[in-house]
Amino acid sequence: MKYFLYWGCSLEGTGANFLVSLKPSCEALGMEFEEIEDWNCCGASVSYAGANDLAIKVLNARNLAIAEAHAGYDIVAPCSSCYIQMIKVNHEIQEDPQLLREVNECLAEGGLSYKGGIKVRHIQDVLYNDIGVDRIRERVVKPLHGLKVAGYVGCQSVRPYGEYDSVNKPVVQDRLIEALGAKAVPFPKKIQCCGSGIFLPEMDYCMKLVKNILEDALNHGADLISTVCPMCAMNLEMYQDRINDAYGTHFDVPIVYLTQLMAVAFGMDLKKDAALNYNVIPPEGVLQAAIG
Amino acid sequence: MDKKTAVYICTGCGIGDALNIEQLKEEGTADFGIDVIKDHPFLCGQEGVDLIKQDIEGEGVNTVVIAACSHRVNYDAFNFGRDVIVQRVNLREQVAWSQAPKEEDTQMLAQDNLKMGCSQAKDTDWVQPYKAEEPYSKDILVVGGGLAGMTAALEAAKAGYRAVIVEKEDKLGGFLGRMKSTVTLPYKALSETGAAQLIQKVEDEPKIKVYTSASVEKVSGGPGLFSVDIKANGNSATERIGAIVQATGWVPYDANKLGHLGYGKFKDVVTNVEMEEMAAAGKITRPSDGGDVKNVLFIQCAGSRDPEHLPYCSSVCCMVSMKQATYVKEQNPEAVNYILYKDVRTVGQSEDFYRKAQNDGNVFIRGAATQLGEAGGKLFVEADDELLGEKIKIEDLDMVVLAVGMVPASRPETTPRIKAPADAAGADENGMIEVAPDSGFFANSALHLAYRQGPELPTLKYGFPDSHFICFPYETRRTGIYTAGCLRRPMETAKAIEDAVGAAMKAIQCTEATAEGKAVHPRAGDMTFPEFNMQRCTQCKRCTEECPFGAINEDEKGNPLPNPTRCRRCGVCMGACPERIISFKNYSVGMIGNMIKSVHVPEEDEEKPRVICLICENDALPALDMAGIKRMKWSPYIRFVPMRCLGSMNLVWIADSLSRGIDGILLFGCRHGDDYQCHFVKGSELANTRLGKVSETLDRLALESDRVRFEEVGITDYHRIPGIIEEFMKKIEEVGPNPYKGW
Amino acid sequence: MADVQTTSQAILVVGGGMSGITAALEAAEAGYDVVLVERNPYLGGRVTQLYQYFPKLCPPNCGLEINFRRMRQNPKVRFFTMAEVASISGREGDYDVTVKMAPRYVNEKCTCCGKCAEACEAEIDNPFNYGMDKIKAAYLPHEFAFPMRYILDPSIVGTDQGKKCLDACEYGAIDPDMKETTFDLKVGAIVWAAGWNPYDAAKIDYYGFGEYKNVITNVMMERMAAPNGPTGGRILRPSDKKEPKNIAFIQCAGSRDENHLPYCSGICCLASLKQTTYVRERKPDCDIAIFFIDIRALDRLEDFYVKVQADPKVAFIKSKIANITEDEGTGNLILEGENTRTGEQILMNFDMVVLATGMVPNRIELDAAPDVTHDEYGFFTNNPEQPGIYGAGCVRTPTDVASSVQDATAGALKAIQSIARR
Amino acid sequence: MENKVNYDPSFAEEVFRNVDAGDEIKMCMNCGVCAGSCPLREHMDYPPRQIFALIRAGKREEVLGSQSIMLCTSCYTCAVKCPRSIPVIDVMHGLAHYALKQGYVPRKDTAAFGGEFWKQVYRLGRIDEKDLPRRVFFSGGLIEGVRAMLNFMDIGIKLMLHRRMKLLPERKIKGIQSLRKMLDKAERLGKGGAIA
Repeated sequence: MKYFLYWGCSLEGTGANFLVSLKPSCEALGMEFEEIEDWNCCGASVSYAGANDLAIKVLNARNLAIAEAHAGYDIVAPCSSCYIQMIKVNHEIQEDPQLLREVNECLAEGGLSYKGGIKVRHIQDVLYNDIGVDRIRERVVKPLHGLKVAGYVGCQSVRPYGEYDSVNKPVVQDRLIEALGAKAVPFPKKIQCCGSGIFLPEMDYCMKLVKNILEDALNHGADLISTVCPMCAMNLEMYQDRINDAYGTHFDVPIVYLTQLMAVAFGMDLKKDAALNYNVIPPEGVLQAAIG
Repeated sequence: MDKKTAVYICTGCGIGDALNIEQLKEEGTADFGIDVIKDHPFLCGQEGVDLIKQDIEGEGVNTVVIAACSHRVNYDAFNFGRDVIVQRVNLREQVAWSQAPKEEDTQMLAQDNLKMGCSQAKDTDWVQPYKAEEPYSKDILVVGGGLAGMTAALEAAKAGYRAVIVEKEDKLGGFLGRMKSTVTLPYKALSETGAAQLIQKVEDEPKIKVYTSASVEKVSGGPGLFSVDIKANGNSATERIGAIVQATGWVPYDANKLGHLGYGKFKDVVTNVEMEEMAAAGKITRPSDGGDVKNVLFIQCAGSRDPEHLPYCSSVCCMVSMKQATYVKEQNPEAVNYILYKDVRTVGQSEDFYRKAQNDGNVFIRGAATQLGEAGGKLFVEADDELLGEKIKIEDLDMVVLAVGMVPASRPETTPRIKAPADAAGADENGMIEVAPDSGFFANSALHLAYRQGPELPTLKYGFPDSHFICFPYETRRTGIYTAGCLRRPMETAKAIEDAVGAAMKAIQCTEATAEGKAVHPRAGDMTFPEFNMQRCTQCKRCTEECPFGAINEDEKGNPLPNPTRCRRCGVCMGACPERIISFKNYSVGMIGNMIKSVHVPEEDEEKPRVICLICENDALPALDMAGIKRMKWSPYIRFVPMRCLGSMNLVWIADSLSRGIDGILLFGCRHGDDYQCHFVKGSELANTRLGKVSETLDRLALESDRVRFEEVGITDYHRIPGIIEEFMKKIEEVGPNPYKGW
Repeated sequence: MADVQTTSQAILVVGGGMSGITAALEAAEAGYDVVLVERNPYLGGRVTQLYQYFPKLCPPNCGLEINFRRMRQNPKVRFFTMAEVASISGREGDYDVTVKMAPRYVNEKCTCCGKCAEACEAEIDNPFNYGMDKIKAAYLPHEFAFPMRYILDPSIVGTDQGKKCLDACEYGAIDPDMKETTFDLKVGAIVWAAGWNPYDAAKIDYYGFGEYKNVITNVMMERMAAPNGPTGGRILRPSDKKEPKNIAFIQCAGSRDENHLPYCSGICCLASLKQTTYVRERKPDCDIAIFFIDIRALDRLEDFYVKVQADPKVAFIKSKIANITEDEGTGNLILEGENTRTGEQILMNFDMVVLATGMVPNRIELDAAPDVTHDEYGFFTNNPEQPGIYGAGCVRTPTDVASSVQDATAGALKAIQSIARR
Repeated sequence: MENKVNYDPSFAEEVFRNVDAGDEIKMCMNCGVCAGSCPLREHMDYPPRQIFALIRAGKREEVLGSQSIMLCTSCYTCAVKCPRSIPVIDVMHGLAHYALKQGYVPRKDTAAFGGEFWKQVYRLGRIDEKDLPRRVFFSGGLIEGVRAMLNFMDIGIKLMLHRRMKLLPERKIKGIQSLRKMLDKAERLGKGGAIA
């Protein structure tokens, strides 16, 4: 099955381990990816400070228009922020003909147009609904037996549209984790926001959110936390030292992408494919223990 | 007709295991002249039923005593048509399932039950339905020609019934005719009132006769037989009527009492009714100067939900204000409406209209107005904004609309006073006393009933002549008279229409049932009626005073004048009568007295007390069945006697029982008081009141007052029954045996 | 089995709850032939599962008893339980209806002696108590069941357990060979009074119904308070069967919410107010909080609101609760929200939570049916262009018992008019 | 007129007209579910519902100067629960955008971060993660910038060591010119206009 992969800016940088692990693990399941030619940033969630809403919509519509003009495959957006920005514009355009006209008026300035025919998908959606847990389970050669994973869903990968999972009690990530042979620990804070894109400027406030998430995961016995969002991964992993300083805690929890777990369970190379060496807090220990 | 009585004892469901059936057949039926006595292991089965049928057909049996399960089950199996009297005796729930098997006490209980049943069968006569000499009318009188009244008349006509509308104004329409628009299903936008079309339909309907500028001068008779005097435009007419729908509507709460909200002080403070009329007339302008209206503030619950004014919620005012806000915006799209509310109450699908009103940009503020004033020719309102958490001031208002509530047309301005009865407490120096709302003398004139108990329908506490029954909302305390629309309770137009249709249904049904000699709710279909043995009447007036439905009139000498078509067959009159002159064919003072007499009272030294429990057959009796089904156990010394209503309890039964050596009397009745459950409204309460007088009897017999007790037992109180009985039996034991035993 | 002869002068009433019973009886007592079909094995519908009515706090069985008596003595009404309408064809004055009857596996010979239940060892979730307890697979649906007759759960038919019941019955009332049957009716008008279902509270997933044991719904609370309920009338936390020290009622759980039911279900405010009195009666020191958006106590029901407000142990907090989490150790529930009157955050701990879930109408969904209209929420709309089928009660609008009765009485007259028009 | 809020509907009108999704707040029925679900509510001077109430009352200063409108993390927890389907996040972002345009700077750091973010999008078509923080830090001046930079040095180094921060030169997308034209047009056409 072929998809456009819209990986966005973060996956080339701070979220590189997501992209590195995503490609081989998903391709192993028969997915084929094509890049949207000359894609641009989605605007994430803070662009409002600089641009009006229409501009942010147009920004996303450009990517959709390019995709539509080419093969028209579903777009897979692994980054939650990219996903939400794109799917939101897509939804709104599809529901509001006036907005579609306005957007096209703007796109026309660059010789583009969009009809609204593209589907935007999250990577979890594709894995769960197009591939299915059975096929994933079949592909597993090194099941992650005994590994207790807190599947952190975050916000924007399921909200607000709930296209493929409950917005308040999501289960898809847990099902995927279980397909890899690991145990998905119950984890009420799995949908609590980590601070997302304003973590950096609002660090004092957001650290507490992350602290609560980490605490909840550990209290429920997690060995590590999995995510499907580069911002979540960044926020949860990179600030643990600071949180420890601020709150007197002792967090040292590995934060991995779901696709990294997949690559490991699929028996792929821990560095080249699973990109475990990209992680600042090393997950190798617990993972090695699981796969033996 | 001569009676040929057969007794059938079912031995199934554990009855045969618990009792000595042969002994029961012998001892339980002696003295009653029973012609056939049989038992069967499965009486309700085809074979058992056939056995009975054979005896009816072959032996000419016409009275059947079935000693088996509760009468509430297998009622269809044991129905042999109107010519065969069927008397059920409970040996299952009340004996086999709730008593120890094969005990002497259990056997005695079964025997007493059977004897009571045989006695009752003996005293039961075949029922002949009441048939008046005059022809019955099935026409419906509708008092009030507003939305509800017109709808009731039209809907009755559509079902083939003639209707007569009496409207006090010179034209039909009521408040509906004065409205600009309505809000109704599906609550997305304003709708036309449809008043003109409705009036046209009524006027074009040949089955409807309309009197305008008219009033009802007098209603006499009863359902099917009402004679209604109408005065219209100075002329008089008399109509023969089957049943009545009163739909006299409502009046707005008197805003003059709302001076604190500026009414009467500022010209631009108006009521929602005034606003509606202004809108209907064409344009909403400032009353003070005729100026344009831009900023309007609506004060919700103006006088409503306020213990000083109308404690209840008028339920329509939220939507009315939203509707009127729409008028303001239609007139001037730049207008700003503020709606100051306590709770927004748009129930059901009408929540959609709230959403519409919000989407239109109306400003909803939760809070209470604290002050209202004028500055520079404009009004201002100060209030507490509960959700902003601050005191606020809204200025530059062109108009303030007070959303006043609905007062039923039946409610008098001031509580009327009438001449007090001789022994009434609280009479003034002129012998006058305040009328209670639940009296027929309370409500404003609308019907002028020529009834002993007053000219109008008794009302509830705010003057609504509504029923107090949740599951039977159309019942009033005057048979064949139903209320509809906002007279009954404040309601929006959609509800008022349904209400009127329902009231028409009840009125039609009443005429049909009455013509067949049948009772209406709650003893629907009952064809018995009370007969008065006038020779022995002492004109004590208890029956005419106590009938909960005002069915009995009185001549000038105080003789009761029964109106059988008004009767609900509760038997309260029978219970009230000290001379025992009132009887039904299958229910009388003598019959119950004989049943009680058939209970064997053991000698004192046998140490087997006997208690008679008079039990309401609608609530307590099913509860007793349930206790049996649950296999709960209770004392074998108690004998249950079912009553149509505890209000039909006659004190003579208590006196006779006690003088025969019965040790205690227990009464199981419904809850009375404000939240009464008695479907004869007053029955349970009257029984309790009468019980107050039983102390005279007890004193006369020198007996302890503990021997007689009233217990409220609701239908779901079965789990309490064994406890209540146990506790009472303990008390009886403490008090000791009745000294009259063996007399 | 059902030998039902009707003519186009007869009225069919679909649904044997309060509305259906009322419509049937009101029409029958005016002299019309009525056939009533009810899906449950007993009549009475939802109200049989209520403990008390507001505002009088009286038991629904009292009014039902009167209605059942009306039905017992009126040959004009015939009723069928476990029966559903399968199809309707024709038009006003001339409908052909097919009714499908599910097998009860107990015939009319049943005397209600209870021997089958005694013999049966298999248990099923008790549907009458919303699965809060178990009942024998041969059972009387409830003590006040009308008609009073046992039923065998299909799961034991043809099994050893079914055989045990068969052997235990002395009256030949157990019939394992009973099959689904159908019969046809000719009627002139139809009253649709199929009632409602509680909104599936699990769909409001952030309240954790189905996940947290101590979150229950208002209909479950009714059963809990009833003496014949799963706890014998005691109000107990499902998790540990302890008496709660404090209880939260969450209003508009699903209602007035565009994510769930955009309309107001009309009765839930009063239902919760009523249920506070259940709690108070049993446990005078239990603290109660009612979380609401608006309290909707129409007309004289306001008095009841005022009465409950006077209870110092009942707090009214204006807030739509935003989230519930469970304290895993205690099973207590942590409620989050905003107190909109003070602007303060709510972070409160309760032993038990009652969700005031709303009403979902049962719409006409048949393989074959004449054109009937529903509004966007599934409520039946009486279509003046298509007379002959009339909605009554909660299928038309979410409403309380008194209004359902009022509406059903109106529905009876509408049906009579359809017949009169012929 | 002490301590009384004078209701002024003109601000609500201003919001309805100029703020993205601003007119949706008319539907608010003050249930408070938004405020109750917000992860940063304890840091907000006025949680969303209160913002709406202030707009209703016409408290312009309080709303446009509110910290809350820039504390939205865009988690959509409130939006998915709002019983009236108000897109609370769009409203908060719209208000923040409008406030900044009107010269209010409710949250300095977030405003700087968002502002630089957009500038970079406009300049490159993409975000350069090593460059964005630098620009944000230095937007408040050199000294502050150096201090902030040093403060984040550890994280930067760790990321670099783990191949998640590459020191490559800035790279524009190919179609940057046409993208800018589109965005320019959108800024002219869109509600509330662009920030000057």
